[in-house]
Amino acid sequence: MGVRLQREDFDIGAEIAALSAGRTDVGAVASFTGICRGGDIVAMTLEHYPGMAEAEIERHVEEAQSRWPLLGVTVIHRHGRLVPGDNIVLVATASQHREAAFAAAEFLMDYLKTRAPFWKKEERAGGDGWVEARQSDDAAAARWSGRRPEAAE
Amino acid sequence: MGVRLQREDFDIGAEIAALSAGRTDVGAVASFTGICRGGDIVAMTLEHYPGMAEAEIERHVEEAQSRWPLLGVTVIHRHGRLVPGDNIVLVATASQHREAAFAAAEFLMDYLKTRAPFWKKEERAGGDGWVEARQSDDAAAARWSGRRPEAAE
Amino acid sequence: MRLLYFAWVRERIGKPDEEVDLPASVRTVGDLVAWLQGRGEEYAYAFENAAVIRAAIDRNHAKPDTAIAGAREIAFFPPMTGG
Amino acid sequence: MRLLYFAWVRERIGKPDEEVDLPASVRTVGDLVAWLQGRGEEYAYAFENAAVIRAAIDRNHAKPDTAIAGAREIAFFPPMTGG
Repeated sequence: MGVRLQREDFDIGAEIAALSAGRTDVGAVASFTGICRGGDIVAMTLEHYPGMAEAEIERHVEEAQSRWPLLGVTVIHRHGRLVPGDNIVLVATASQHREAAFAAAEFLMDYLKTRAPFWKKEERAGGDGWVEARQSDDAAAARWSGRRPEAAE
Repeated sequence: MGVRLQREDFDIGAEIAALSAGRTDVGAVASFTGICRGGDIVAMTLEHYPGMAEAEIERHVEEAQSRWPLLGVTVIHRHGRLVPGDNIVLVATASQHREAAFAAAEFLMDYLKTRAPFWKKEERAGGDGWVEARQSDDAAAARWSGRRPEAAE
Repeated sequence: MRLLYFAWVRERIGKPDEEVDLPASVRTVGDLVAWLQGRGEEYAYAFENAAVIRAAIDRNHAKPDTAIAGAREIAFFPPMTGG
Repeated sequence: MRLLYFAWVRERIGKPDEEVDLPASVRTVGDLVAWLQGRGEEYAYAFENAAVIRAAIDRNHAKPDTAIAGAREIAFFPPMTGG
Protein backbone atom coordinates (compact mmCIF):
# COMPACT_ATOMS: atom_id res chain seq x y z
CA MET A 1 0.00 0.00 0.00
CA GLY A 2 1.12 3.54 -0.60
CA VAL A 3 3.70 5.29 -2.71
CA ARG A 4 7.40 4.51 -2.52
CA LEU A 5 10.39 5.88 -4.42
CA GLN A 6 13.46 3.75 -3.93
CA ARG A 7 16.72 2.57 -5.46
CA GLU A 8 16.10 -1.07 -4.52
CA ASP A 9 14.15 -3.63 -6.48
CA PHE A 10 10.67 -4.67 -5.34
CA ASP A 11 8.89 -8.00 -4.84
CA ILE A 12 5.92 -7.98 -7.21
CA GLY A 13 4.26 -11.07 -5.78
CA ALA A 14 4.50 -9.76 -2.21
CA GLU A 15 3.10 -6.35 -3.20
CA ILE A 16 0.15 -7.89 -5.04
CA ALA A 17 -0.54 -10.31 -2.16
CA ALA A 18 -0.43 -7.46 0.37
CA LEU A 19 -3.37 -5.73 -1.35
CA SER A 20 -5.76 -8.57 -0.50
CA ALA A 21 -4.11 -10.05 2.60
CA GLY A 22 -6.38 -10.45 5.62
CA ARG A 23 -9.54 -9.28 3.86
CA THR A 24 -12.14 -10.89 1.63
CA ASP A 25 -13.70 -7.87 -0.07
CA VAL A 26 -11.04 -7.66 -2.81
CA GLY A 27 -12.10 -9.51 -5.95
CA ALA A 28 -9.66 -8.01 -8.43
CA VAL A 29 -6.01 -6.96 -8.39
CA ALA A 30 -4.48 -5.45 -11.51
CA SER A 31 -0.77 -4.81 -11.75
CA PHE A 32 1.66 -3.27 -14.15
CA THR A 33 5.42 -3.74 -14.08
CA GLY A 34 7.66 -1.56 -16.21
CA ILE A 35 10.99 -3.16 -17.07
CA CYS A 36 14.19 -1.65 -18.51
CA ARG A 37 14.49 -2.88 -22.10
CA GLY A 38 17.76 -3.74 -23.81
CA GLY A 39 18.60 -3.43 -27.47
CA ASP A 40 21.16 -0.69 -27.93
CA ILE A 41 20.83 0.54 -24.35
CA VAL A 42 23.59 -0.44 -21.93
CA ALA A 43 21.92 1.14 -18.92
CA MET A 44 19.70 4.02 -17.94
CA THR A 45 19.64 6.41 -15.04
CA LEU A 46 16.37 7.69 -13.65
CA GLU A 47 16.53 11.07 -11.98
CA HIS A 48 13.57 12.34 -9.98
CA TYR A 49 12.58 15.41 -8.03
CA PRO A 50 12.55 14.13 -4.44
CA GLY A 51 9.56 15.37 -2.50
CA MET A 52 7.70 16.57 -5.57
CA ALA A 53 7.61 13.09 -7.14
CA GLU A 54 6.09 11.51 -4.01
CA ALA A 55 3.59 14.37 -3.56
CA GLU A 56 2.51 14.31 -7.21
CA ILE A 57 2.10 10.54 -7.30
CA GLU A 58 0.13 10.65 -4.02
CA ARG A 59 -2.14 13.27 -5.56
CA HIS A 60 -2.76 11.07 -8.60
CA VAL A 61 -3.45 8.06 -6.39
CA GLU A 62 -6.08 10.18 -4.60
CA GLU A 63 -7.48 11.22 -7.95
CA ALA A 64 -7.71 7.53 -8.99
CA GLN A 65 -9.44 6.72 -5.69
CA SER A 66 -12.00 9.43 -6.34
CA ARG A 67 -12.66 8.18 -9.87
CA TRP A 68 -12.91 4.46 -9.17
CA PRO A 69 -14.01 2.36 -6.17
CA LEU A 70 -10.55 1.15 -5.13
CA LEU A 71 -9.71 -0.92 -2.08
CA GLY A 72 -5.96 -0.38 -2.30
CA VAL A 73 -3.22 1.10 -4.46
CA THR A 74 0.53 0.53 -4.44
CA VAL A 75 2.99 2.54 -6.54
CA ILE A 76 6.71 1.82 -6.38
CA HIS A 77 9.08 3.72 -8.65
CA ARG A 78 12.80 3.10 -8.69
CA HIS A 79 15.45 5.73 -9.36
CA GLY A 80 19.17 5.56 -10.01
CA ARG A 81 21.02 3.43 -12.53
CA LEU A 82 19.17 0.46 -14.02
CA VAL A 83 20.28 -2.13 -16.56
CA PRO A 84 18.18 -4.05 -19.10
CA GLY A 85 15.96 -6.56 -17.35
CA ASP A 86 15.68 -4.47 -14.16
CA ASN A 87 12.26 -3.58 -12.86
CA ILE A 88 11.52 0.17 -13.01
CA VAL A 89 8.00 0.74 -11.78
CA LEU A 90 5.12 -1.20 -10.25
CA VAL A 91 1.51 -0.11 -10.03
CA ALA A 92 -0.96 -2.45 -8.34
CA THR A 93 -4.62 -1.68 -7.75
CA ALA A 94 -7.28 -3.59 -5.84
CA SER A 95 -11.04 -3.37 -6.20
CA GLN A 96 -14.16 -5.50 -5.97
CA HIS A 97 -14.34 -5.79 -9.75
CA ARG A 98 -11.87 -5.81 -12.60
CA GLU A 99 -13.04 -2.70 -14.45
CA ALA A 100 -11.97 -0.31 -11.67
CA ALA A 101 -8.70 -2.13 -11.01
CA PHE A 102 -7.66 -2.06 -14.68
CA ALA A 103 -8.76 1.54 -15.30
CA ALA A 104 -6.96 2.89 -12.23
CA ALA A 105 -3.73 1.03 -13.07
CA GLU A 106 -3.77 2.41 -16.62
CA PHE A 107 -4.56 5.92 -15.40
CA LEU A 108 -1.64 5.86 -12.96
CA MET A 109 0.79 4.42 -15.51
CA ASP A 110 -0.21 7.02 -18.09
CA TYR A 111 0.51 9.69 -15.49
CA LEU A 112 3.81 8.16 -14.38
CA LYS A 113 5.03 7.80 -17.96
CA THR A 114 4.27 11.38 -18.98
CA ARG A 115 3.90 13.92 -16.22
CA ALA A 116 5.60 12.56 -13.12
CA PRO A 117 8.87 14.39 -12.38
CA PHE A 118 11.25 11.74 -13.64
CA TRP A 119 13.92 12.07 -16.32
CA LYS A 120 15.62 9.23 -18.07
CA LYS A 121 19.20 9.24 -19.34
CA GLU A 122 20.26 6.36 -21.52
CA GLU A 123 23.76 4.95 -21.86
CA ARG A 124 24.35 3.67 -25.37
CA ALA A 125 27.42 2.38 -27.14
CA GLY A 126 27.57 5.72 -28.97
CA GLY A 127 27.32 7.82 -25.82
CA ASP A 128 24.81 9.02 -23.24
CA GLY A 129 21.68 11.02 -23.82
CA TRP A 130 18.52 12.25 -22.15
CA VAL A 131 15.34 10.68 -23.47
CA GLU A 132 12.86 13.06 -25.07
CA ALA A 133 9.15 12.98 -24.19
CA ARG A 134 7.13 10.59 -26.34
CA GLN A 135 4.10 12.00 -28.12
CA SER A 136 2.17 8.72 -27.91
CA ASP A 137 2.61 8.80 -24.13
CA ASP A 138 1.21 12.32 -23.99
CA ALA A 139 -1.75 11.18 -26.07
CA ALA A 140 -2.36 8.27 -23.69
CA ALA A 141 -2.32 10.58 -20.68
CA ALA A 142 -4.62 13.07 -22.42
CA ARG A 143 -7.32 10.36 -22.59
CA TRP A 144 -8.06 11.00 -18.93
CA SER A 145 -8.44 14.76 -19.21
CA GLY A 146 -11.90 16.23 -19.56
CA ARG A 147 -13.72 13.26 -18.11
CA ARG A 148 -13.87 15.11 -14.83
CA PRO A 149 -12.94 18.68 -15.71
CA GLU A 150 -12.95 19.86 -12.11
CA ALA A 151 -10.15 17.43 -11.34
CA ALA A 152 -7.91 18.44 -14.23
CA GLU A 153 -4.48 19.75 -13.44
CA MET B 1 3.71 -19.09 -20.34
CA GLY B 2 0.71 -20.89 -21.69
CA VAL B 3 -2.71 -21.87 -20.47
CA ARG B 4 -3.27 -23.97 -17.37
CA LEU B 5 -6.40 -25.20 -15.65
CA GLN B 6 -5.70 -26.54 -12.20
CA ARG B 7 -7.08 -27.07 -8.70
CA GLU B 8 -3.94 -25.77 -7.02
CA ASP B 9 -3.11 -22.16 -6.23
CA PHE B 10 -0.55 -20.28 -8.33
CA ASP B 11 2.48 -18.09 -7.55
CA ILE B 12 1.71 -14.68 -9.06
CA GLY B 13 5.21 -13.26 -8.60
CA ALA B 14 6.84 -16.29 -10.21
CA GLU B 15 4.43 -16.22 -13.16
CA ILE B 16 5.03 -12.51 -13.80
CA ALA B 17 8.80 -12.92 -13.45
CA ALA B 18 8.79 -15.87 -15.89
CA LEU B 19 7.42 -13.64 -18.66
CA SER B 20 10.56 -11.49 -18.74
CA ALA B 21 13.18 -13.92 -17.40
CA GLY B 22 16.28 -14.31 -19.55
CA ARG B 23 15.28 -11.67 -22.09
CA THR B 24 15.52 -7.89 -22.30
CA ASP B 25 12.92 -7.08 -24.95
CA VAL B 26 10.00 -7.06 -22.48
CA GLY B 27 9.26 -3.55 -21.23
CA ALA B 28 5.79 -4.10 -19.82
CA VAL B 29 4.00 -6.86 -17.92
CA ALA B 30 0.35 -6.42 -17.00
CA SER B 31 -1.39 -8.86 -14.71
CA PHE B 32 -4.82 -9.48 -13.36
CA THR B 33 -5.68 -11.68 -10.41
CA GLY B 34 -9.28 -12.62 -9.70
CA ILE B 35 -9.95 -13.48 -6.07
CA CYS B 36 -12.93 -15.18 -4.39
CA ARG B 37 -14.81 -12.50 -2.44
CA GLY B 38 -16.53 -13.08 0.90
CA GLY B 39 -19.59 -11.33 2.22
CA ASP B 40 -22.44 -13.82 2.40
CA ILE B 41 -20.56 -16.46 0.43
CA VAL B 42 -19.09 -19.36 2.41
CA ALA B 43 -17.40 -20.94 -0.60
CA MET B 44 -17.83 -21.43 -4.30
CA THR B 45 -17.24 -24.31 -6.65
CA LEU B 46 -16.02 -23.70 -10.17
CA GLU B 47 -17.00 -26.34 -12.68
CA HIS B 48 -15.43 -26.34 -16.14
CA TYR B 49 -15.66 -28.31 -19.37
CA PRO B 50 -12.29 -30.07 -19.48
CA GLY B 51 -10.75 -29.99 -22.92
CA MET B 52 -13.09 -27.32 -24.24
CA ALA B 53 -11.99 -24.76 -21.62
CA GLU B 54 -8.29 -25.17 -22.49
CA ALA B 55 -8.97 -25.11 -26.24
CA GLU B 56 -11.20 -22.04 -26.03
CA ILE B 57 -8.76 -20.12 -23.83
CA GLU B 58 -5.87 -21.05 -26.15
CA ARG B 59 -7.88 -19.75 -29.09
CA HIS B 60 -8.48 -16.43 -27.32
CA VAL B 61 -4.80 -16.16 -26.41
CA GLU B 62 -4.01 -16.59 -30.11
CA GLU B 63 -6.61 -13.95 -30.93
CA ALA B 64 -4.96 -11.57 -28.42
CA GLN B 65 -1.56 -12.30 -29.97
CA SER B 66 -2.91 -11.40 -33.41
CA ARG B 67 -4.43 -8.15 -32.16
CA TRP B 68 -1.52 -6.87 -30.08
CA PRO B 69 2.27 -7.28 -30.27
CA LEU B 70 2.68 -9.59 -27.28
CA LEU B 71 5.88 -11.24 -26.11
CA GLY B 72 4.20 -13.68 -23.75
CA VAL B 73 0.87 -14.61 -22.20
CA THR B 74 0.05 -16.73 -19.17
CA VAL B 75 -3.49 -17.75 -18.19
CA ILE B 76 -4.10 -19.89 -15.11
CA HIS B 77 -7.65 -20.70 -14.07
CA ARG B 78 -8.48 -22.73 -11.01
CA HIS B 79 -11.43 -25.08 -10.68
CA GLY B 80 -12.97 -26.93 -7.75
CA ARG B 81 -14.01 -25.53 -4.38
CA LEU B 82 -12.62 -22.13 -3.37
CA VAL B 83 -13.17 -20.08 -0.24
CA PRO B 84 -13.10 -16.27 0.18
CA GLY B 85 -9.58 -14.95 -0.24
CA ASP B 86 -8.53 -17.76 -2.61
CA ASN B 87 -7.07 -16.84 -5.98
CA ILE B 88 -9.32 -17.87 -8.89
CA VAL B 89 -7.68 -16.70 -12.09
CA LEU B 90 -4.45 -15.09 -13.27
CA VAL B 91 -3.84 -13.41 -16.60
CA ALA B 92 -0.39 -11.97 -17.26
CA THR B 93 0.70 -10.39 -20.54
CA ALA B 94 4.11 -9.16 -21.68
CA SER B 95 4.90 -6.66 -24.39
CA GLN B 96 7.37 -3.95 -25.29
CA HIS B 97 4.93 -1.24 -24.24
CA ARG B 98 2.14 -0.91 -21.73
CA GLU B 99 -0.75 -0.29 -24.12
CA ALA B 100 -0.62 -3.79 -25.65
CA ALA B 101 -0.05 -5.51 -22.30
CA PHE B 102 -3.03 -3.80 -20.66
CA ALA B 103 -5.37 -4.23 -23.63
CA ALA B 104 -4.61 -7.94 -24.01
CA ALA B 105 -5.06 -8.63 -20.29
CA GLU B 106 -8.44 -6.87 -20.30
CA PHE B 107 -9.51 -8.66 -23.46
CA LEU B 108 -8.66 -12.06 -21.98
CA MET B 109 -10.34 -11.31 -18.66
CA ASP B 110 -13.50 -10.11 -20.40
CA TYR B 111 -13.54 -13.39 -22.29
CA LEU B 112 -12.84 -15.54 -19.23
CA LYS B 113 -15.55 -13.82 -17.20
CA THR B 114 -18.27 -14.19 -19.81
CA ARG B 115 -17.80 -16.85 -22.43
CA ALA B 116 -15.27 -19.37 -21.14
CA PRO B 117 -16.94 -22.68 -20.23
CA PHE B 118 -16.93 -22.23 -16.46
CA TRP B 119 -19.88 -22.31 -14.08
CA LYS B 120 -19.87 -21.01 -10.57
CA LYS B 121 -21.93 -22.42 -7.70
CA GLU B 122 -22.01 -20.45 -4.50
CA GLU B 123 -22.46 -21.82 -1.00
CA ARG B 124 -24.36 -19.36 1.18
CA ALA B 125 -25.78 -19.57 4.66
CA GLY B 126 -29.22 -19.89 3.07
CA GLY B 127 -28.20 -22.69 0.68
CA ASP B 128 -26.33 -23.31 -2.53
CA GLY B 129 -27.03 -21.80 -5.93
CA TRP B 130 -25.62 -21.45 -9.41
CA VAL B 131 -24.56 -17.93 -10.33
CA GLU B 132 -26.42 -16.33 -13.23
CA ALA B 133 -24.58 -14.55 -16.04
CA ARG B 134 -23.95 -10.84 -15.36
CA GLN B 135 -25.15 -8.38 -17.96
CA SER B 136 -22.31 -5.92 -17.24
CA ASP B 137 -19.83 -8.70 -17.97
CA ASP B 138 -21.49 -9.40 -21.29
CA ALA B 139 -21.32 -5.68 -22.11
CA ALA B 140 -17.60 -5.62 -21.26
CA ALA B 141 -16.92 -8.60 -23.52
CA ALA B 142 -18.99 -7.04 -26.34
CA ARG B 143 -16.56 -4.08 -26.41
CA TRP B 144 -14.12 -6.27 -28.31
CA SER B 145 -16.55 -7.39 -31.00
CA GLY B 146 -16.59 -5.56 -34.28
CA ARG B 147 -13.14 -4.06 -33.93
CA ARG B 148 -11.88 -6.83 -36.16
CA PRO B 149 -15.02 -8.29 -37.70
CA GLU B 150 -13.16 -11.12 -39.42
CA ALA B 151 -12.00 -12.38 -36.03
CA ALA B 152 -15.39 -12.36 -34.36
CA GLU B 153 -16.76 -15.63 -33.10
CA MET C 1 -22.86 -40.41 -29.40
CA ARG C 2 -21.57 -39.04 -26.12
CA LEU C 3 -23.59 -36.37 -24.33
CA LEU C 4 -22.12 -34.19 -21.58
CA TYR C 5 -24.00 -32.04 -19.09
CA PHE C 6 -22.62 -29.26 -16.91
CA ALA C 7 -23.69 -27.19 -13.90
CA TRP C 8 -27.43 -27.25 -13.20
CA VAL C 9 -28.16 -29.12 -16.43
CA ARG C 10 -26.01 -31.93 -15.02
CA GLU C 11 -27.64 -31.69 -11.61
CA ARG C 12 -31.18 -31.79 -13.00
CA ILE C 13 -30.49 -34.73 -15.29
CA GLY C 14 -28.59 -36.45 -12.52
CA LYS C 15 -25.52 -37.51 -14.47
CA PRO C 16 -22.48 -35.83 -16.00
CA ASP C 17 -22.50 -37.77 -19.26
CA GLU C 18 -24.04 -40.66 -21.14
CA GLU C 19 -23.89 -42.55 -24.43
CA VAL C 20 -27.01 -42.40 -26.60
CA ASP C 21 -28.18 -43.89 -29.89
CA LEU C 22 -30.13 -41.26 -31.76
CA PRO C 23 -32.93 -41.91 -34.25
CA ALA C 24 -32.12 -40.68 -37.76
CA SER C 25 -34.76 -37.97 -37.43
CA VAL C 26 -32.57 -36.10 -34.90
CA ARG C 27 -30.50 -33.92 -37.23
CA THR C 28 -29.80 -30.68 -35.35
CA VAL C 29 -29.00 -29.50 -31.84
CA GLY C 30 -32.59 -28.33 -31.57
CA ASP C 31 -33.88 -31.77 -32.60
CA LEU C 32 -31.65 -33.33 -29.96
CA VAL C 33 -33.02 -31.04 -27.24
CA ALA C 34 -36.58 -31.96 -28.24
CA TRP C 35 -35.67 -35.65 -28.21
CA LEU C 36 -34.05 -35.35 -24.77
CA GLN C 37 -37.09 -33.49 -23.38
CA GLY C 38 -39.13 -36.60 -24.12
CA ARG C 39 -36.79 -38.95 -22.26
CA GLY C 40 -38.25 -38.41 -18.80
CA GLU C 41 -39.04 -36.00 -16.03
CA GLU C 42 -35.45 -35.12 -15.22
CA TYR C 43 -34.73 -34.20 -18.86
CA ALA C 44 -37.96 -32.24 -19.18
CA TYR C 45 -36.91 -30.31 -16.05
CA ALA C 46 -33.35 -29.69 -17.30
CA PHE C 47 -34.60 -28.42 -20.66
CA GLU C 48 -37.81 -26.73 -19.45
CA ASN C 49 -36.40 -23.37 -20.54
CA ALA C 50 -34.44 -24.63 -23.53
CA ALA C 51 -33.78 -21.11 -24.85
CA VAL C 52 -31.24 -20.39 -22.10
CA ILE C 53 -29.28 -23.61 -22.55
CA ARG C 54 -26.09 -23.52 -24.61
CA ALA C 55 -24.64 -26.38 -26.60
CA ALA C 56 -21.21 -27.35 -27.93
CA ILE C 57 -20.44 -29.92 -30.59
CA ASP C 58 -17.01 -31.48 -30.22
CA ARG C 59 -16.05 -28.57 -27.95
CA ASN C 60 -17.18 -25.79 -30.29
CA HIS C 61 -20.17 -23.63 -29.52
CA ALA C 62 -23.23 -24.63 -31.56
CA LYS C 63 -26.66 -23.15 -32.24
CA PRO C 64 -30.06 -24.91 -32.24
CA ASP C 65 -29.98 -25.23 -36.04
CA THR C 66 -26.42 -26.62 -36.16
CA ALA C 67 -26.33 -30.09 -37.74
CA ILE C 68 -25.04 -32.85 -35.47
CA ALA C 69 -23.98 -35.28 -38.18
CA GLY C 70 -20.52 -36.67 -37.44
CA ALA C 71 -20.40 -35.31 -33.89
CA ARG C 72 -18.65 -37.44 -31.31
CA GLU C 73 -19.43 -35.32 -28.23
CA ILE C 74 -22.29 -32.89 -27.62
CA ALA C 75 -22.44 -30.86 -24.42
CA PHE C 76 -25.31 -28.91 -22.85
CA PHE C 77 -24.81 -26.24 -20.21
CA PRO C 78 -26.21 -22.99 -18.81
CA PRO C 79 -24.76 -19.60 -19.80
CA MET C 80 -21.15 -19.45 -18.63
CA THR C 81 -20.43 -17.53 -15.44
CA GLY C 82 -16.67 -17.38 -15.65
CA GLY C 83 -13.96 -17.08 -13.08
CA MET D 1 15.29 31.65 -2.64
CA ARG D 2 16.34 28.10 -3.48
CA LEU D 3 16.58 27.07 -7.11
CA LEU D 4 16.71 23.42 -8.20
CA TYR D 5 17.74 22.05 -11.58
CA PHE D 6 17.11 18.59 -12.98
CA ALA D 7 18.31 16.42 -15.87
CA TRP D 8 20.02 18.36 -18.69
CA VAL D 9 19.12 21.71 -17.15
CA ARG D 10 21.21 20.63 -14.13
CA GLU D 11 24.00 19.34 -16.35
CA ARG D 12 24.19 22.52 -18.45
CA ILE D 13 24.18 24.84 -15.43
CA GLY D 14 26.64 22.57 -13.68
CA LYS D 15 24.95 22.36 -10.29
CA PRO D 16 21.85 20.71 -8.84
CA ASP D 17 20.74 23.67 -6.74
CA GLU D 18 21.69 27.11 -5.45
CA GLU D 19 20.47 29.96 -3.24
CA VAL D 20 19.81 33.26 -5.01
CA ASP D 21 18.75 36.77 -4.01
CA LEU D 22 16.41 38.11 -6.63
CA PRO D 23 15.92 41.76 -7.55
CA ALA D 24 12.39 43.04 -6.87
CA SER D 25 11.76 43.32 -10.60
CA VAL D 26 11.69 39.52 -10.93
CA ARG D 27 8.02 38.81 -10.30
CA THR D 28 7.12 35.74 -12.40
CA VAL D 29 8.63 32.45 -13.49
CA GLY D 30 9.24 34.05 -16.91
CA ASP D 31 11.05 37.00 -15.29
CA LEU D 32 13.20 34.52 -13.36
CA VAL D 33 14.14 32.64 -16.54
CA ALA D 34 15.14 35.92 -18.22
CA TRP D 35 17.18 36.90 -15.17
CA LEU D 36 18.92 33.51 -15.09
CA GLN D 37 19.71 33.71 -18.84
CA GLY D 38 21.78 36.80 -18.06
CA ARG D 39 23.86 35.13 -15.35
CA GLY D 40 26.43 33.53 -17.65
CA GLU D 41 27.13 31.21 -20.52
CA GLU D 42 26.03 28.06 -18.74
CA TYR D 43 22.64 29.59 -17.86
CA ALA D 44 22.20 30.98 -21.37
CA TYR D 45 22.89 27.45 -22.68
CA ALA D 46 20.50 25.78 -20.24
CA PHE D 47 17.69 28.22 -21.09
CA GLU D 48 18.49 28.72 -24.78
CA ASN D 49 15.17 27.12 -25.69
CA ALA D 50 13.21 28.36 -22.68
CA ALA D 51 9.86 27.32 -24.18
CA VAL D 52 10.56 23.63 -23.56
CA ILE D 53 11.64 24.04 -19.94
CA ARG D 54 9.11 23.34 -17.21
CA ALA D 55 9.03 24.96 -13.80
CA ALA D 56 7.62 24.09 -10.38
CA ILE D 57 7.09 26.44 -7.45
CA ASP D 58 7.22 24.70 -4.10
CA ARG D 59 6.72 21.39 -5.90
CA ASN D 60 3.67 22.44 -7.91
CA HIS D 61 3.82 22.90 -11.65
CA ALA D 62 3.95 26.57 -12.66
CA LYS D 63 3.62 28.54 -15.89
CA PRO D 64 5.79 31.43 -17.15
CA ASP D 65 3.25 33.99 -15.91
CA THR D 66 2.92 32.42 -12.43
CA ALA D 67 3.95 34.87 -9.69
CA ILE D 68 6.87 33.74 -7.57
CA ALA D 69 6.13 35.89 -4.52
CA GLY D 70 6.45 33.83 -1.33
CA ALA D 71 8.10 30.85 -3.08
CA ARG D 72 10.71 28.96 -1.09
CA GLU D 73 11.84 26.56 -3.83
CA ILE D 74 11.64 26.92 -7.60
CA ALA D 75 12.70 24.06 -9.87
CA PHE D 76 13.50 24.00 -13.59
CA PHE D 77 13.56 20.84 -15.65
CA PRO D 78 12.97 19.42 -19.14
CA PRO D 79 9.68 17.71 -20.07
CA MET D 80 9.30 14.63 -17.90
CA THR D 81 10.16 11.27 -19.46
CA GLY D 82 8.71 8.97 -16.82
CA GLY D 83 9.51 5.45 -15.77
